[in-house]
Amino acid sequence: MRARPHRGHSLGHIGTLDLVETLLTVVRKDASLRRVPSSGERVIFWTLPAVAVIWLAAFFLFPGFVRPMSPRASATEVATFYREHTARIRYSMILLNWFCVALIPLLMLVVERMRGMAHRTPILRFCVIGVAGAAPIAFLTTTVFWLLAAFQPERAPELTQLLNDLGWVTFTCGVPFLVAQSGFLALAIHFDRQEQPVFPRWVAHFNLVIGLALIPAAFAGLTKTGVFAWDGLVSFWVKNVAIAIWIIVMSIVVGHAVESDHAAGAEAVA
Amino acid sequence: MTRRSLRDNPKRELWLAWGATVFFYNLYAVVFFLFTHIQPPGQPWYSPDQASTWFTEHHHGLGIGLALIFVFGGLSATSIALITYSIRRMSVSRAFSYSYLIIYSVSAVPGFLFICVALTAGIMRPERSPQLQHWLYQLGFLSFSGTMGVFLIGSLIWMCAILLDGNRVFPKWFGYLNLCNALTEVVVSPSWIFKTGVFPWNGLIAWWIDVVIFGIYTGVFITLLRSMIIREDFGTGPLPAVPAWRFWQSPVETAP
Amino acid sequence: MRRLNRRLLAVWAVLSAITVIYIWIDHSADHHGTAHASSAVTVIALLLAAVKVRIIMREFMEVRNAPILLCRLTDAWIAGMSAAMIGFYLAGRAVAT
Amino acid sequence: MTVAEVSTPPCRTRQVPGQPDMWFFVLFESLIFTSYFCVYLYYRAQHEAAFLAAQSQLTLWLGVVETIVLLTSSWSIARCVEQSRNGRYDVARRDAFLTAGFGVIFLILKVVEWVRQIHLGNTFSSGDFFQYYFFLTAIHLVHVLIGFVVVGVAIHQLSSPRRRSQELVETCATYWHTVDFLWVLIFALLYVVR
Repeated sequence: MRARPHRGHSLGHIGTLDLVETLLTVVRKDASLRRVPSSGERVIFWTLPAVAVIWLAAFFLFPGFVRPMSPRASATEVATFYREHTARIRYSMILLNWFCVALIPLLMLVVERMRGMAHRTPILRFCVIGVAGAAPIAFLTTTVFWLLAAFQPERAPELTQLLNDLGWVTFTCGVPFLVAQSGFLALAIHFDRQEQPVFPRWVAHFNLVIGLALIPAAFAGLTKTGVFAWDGLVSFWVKNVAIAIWIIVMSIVVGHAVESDHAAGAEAVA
Repeated sequence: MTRRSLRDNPKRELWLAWGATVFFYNLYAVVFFLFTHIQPPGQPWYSPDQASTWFTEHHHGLGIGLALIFVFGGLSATSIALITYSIRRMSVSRAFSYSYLIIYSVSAVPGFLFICVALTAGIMRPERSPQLQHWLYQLGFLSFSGTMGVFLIGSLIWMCAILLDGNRVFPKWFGYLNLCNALTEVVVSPSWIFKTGVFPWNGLIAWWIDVVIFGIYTGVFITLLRSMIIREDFGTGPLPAVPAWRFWQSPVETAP
Repeated sequence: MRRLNRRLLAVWAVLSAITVIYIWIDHSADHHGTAHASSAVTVIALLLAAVKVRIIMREFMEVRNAPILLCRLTDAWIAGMSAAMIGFYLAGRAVAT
Repeated sequence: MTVAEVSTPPCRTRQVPGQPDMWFFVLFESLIFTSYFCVYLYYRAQHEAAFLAAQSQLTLWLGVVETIVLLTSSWSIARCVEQSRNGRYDVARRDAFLTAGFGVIFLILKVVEWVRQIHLGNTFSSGDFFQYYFFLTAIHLVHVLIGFVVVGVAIHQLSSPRRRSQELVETCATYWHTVDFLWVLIFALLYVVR
């Protein structure tokens, strides 16, 4: 093993090394070119469609989402559900466990755009960073609860029901960070008063609406029936559709901003 | 104040964050003491049946109070952001401010999300077996009182920044008060071990004395952040000293 | 400067001597080798500790050269601490009986 | 500054030793400790027999030795302040190292004492008295550990002519003395009080 030459033991390896060297010479060629602020952001941005596809797939793969599981189900029903759908629950949740934090790069693109806003202080940027990590971590906790329930579906039905409850409560009620995030963004865009604002003004109002749409889900613990229950119209459909719309719309808005920044950056270099 | 004065005020972002901080801590106190009766805490030595009864007795207060935390909990980020800003204004490396920001934003999940989730799950099914209700009860209180390291290290980072700072953003005595606050996180640790006496999660030493110190600490830092915003000149050098008479002046100033 | 060092030495000697007195108190409080609760011992021990704290503050911590305000404040603090401790001890005894 | 103070001709102006801010810490921290002590005394007075029985397992002379070791370390840092004020920084630095050395001896004695008690079957969770004993000694030992950092700051200050802030050295000394006098109180409360 030790005697093996450093280069050339596999074709793929040579290819990688060559690519790195080419990239290095490109960077070295222009010594004045230190760091373009928006460099590489397009790469981050174009991961988003892939992430969206995985999320959608996981969403439909999890049998508890398409027809949301009822909080009124008895312990035995819940246990039966986990026994019957063990595989689908496991694979969908493993997918979501992998990719739930993939929202953070999108949020960081937003945070980088906020640098260009006509603000006096970075306070609102810090606010968004402060909540950006917590929402995906809350979702991560959810997947852990559901995976735990599916890990041993033959355990006492009451325990499976408990883990299922914990998962659903975390999933449904765990909106505080998303609500605050929308609020901070709405405020930030509202304060961005300049000739060429970073984001169009309607994005502020859009964020406000999304934030308000998420709020009712926080009350899902109060009832097991009706629109506010975790399988209800407001707490499940309105909330999750709002999150989906937010991700899509903000991706498009940020995508535009990244493109124009990139064009401006290329112009400056030329 | 008029609409115009707020819009032109260069410190409006700071004042909004400060106002949100005040709102958040007041809401926290109201929810925990008045609505949910999470404070004063339930007894750590409760039997499963007693824990189960505790959930049914506090059903409505817990439901509404915890829902309010689920709605507004994210506002905790405003105080974190403001403190991060204050550390950035100091003459120390930005590593301090970013460490503080990350540590405290991580703290949100174990610090208040766990107790809200556990107790909400508890009130949703009063008919659940008392053994499981008991487990939820303990998960709630222990995760709330027993989330220690993030606040310990966070306070120490803020302390170091204040003591090393040459821009007199905060008085040095507040740096030492951070040490007192950090030590309360050491003192609360026996709550993982005891169910009775003065050291459990509702104990006189492990809980109540710490709550008083934390209350003083919070009141002091909110006041000092206010004074920092008043003195802020958006420069990089030392912050101007605050004359005593201006300290209590109306927070909104005209733009320079 | 030599004088000052000697003063610190004297302070240290006095403090150590008071510490050793505790052994004597402890021995004389025992009745034939068994320990008994005694308010007198408790109060004396606390007062001696307060005296030691005051000496440490005055001499080691140089409060005697500090502004009068700090002198008064530390004295008041020590008095308050001792009063609170003795008070809580006696209150506890009163509740117990 | 009061009128009476100005009128007395002092040999040198009266100054707060170290940062006045450190005195805030001293007073606040002693207030917190007083609250622990009061809780301890209050409960102790109600269960005297049990407390006395447990207390009799402590070794008084070990506590006395620990106290004297800590007093000696305090004496060293007091000398250090004096020497540093007179510009004899090398001696001052040696005294600061002595302080830390006595601190280490205290630490070792404390750990030896804990191990002895644990071998006797007295742990943090066995009985009321040993709860307080381990809590108070442990939280005090945390202060001693912080004290090592503080003395380190003093040594760092004294080491280079570019630093040598007398105010900082005095601040550090004030902290160390606080650790000392808190132990004096804890010693009386745990070993002697009946």
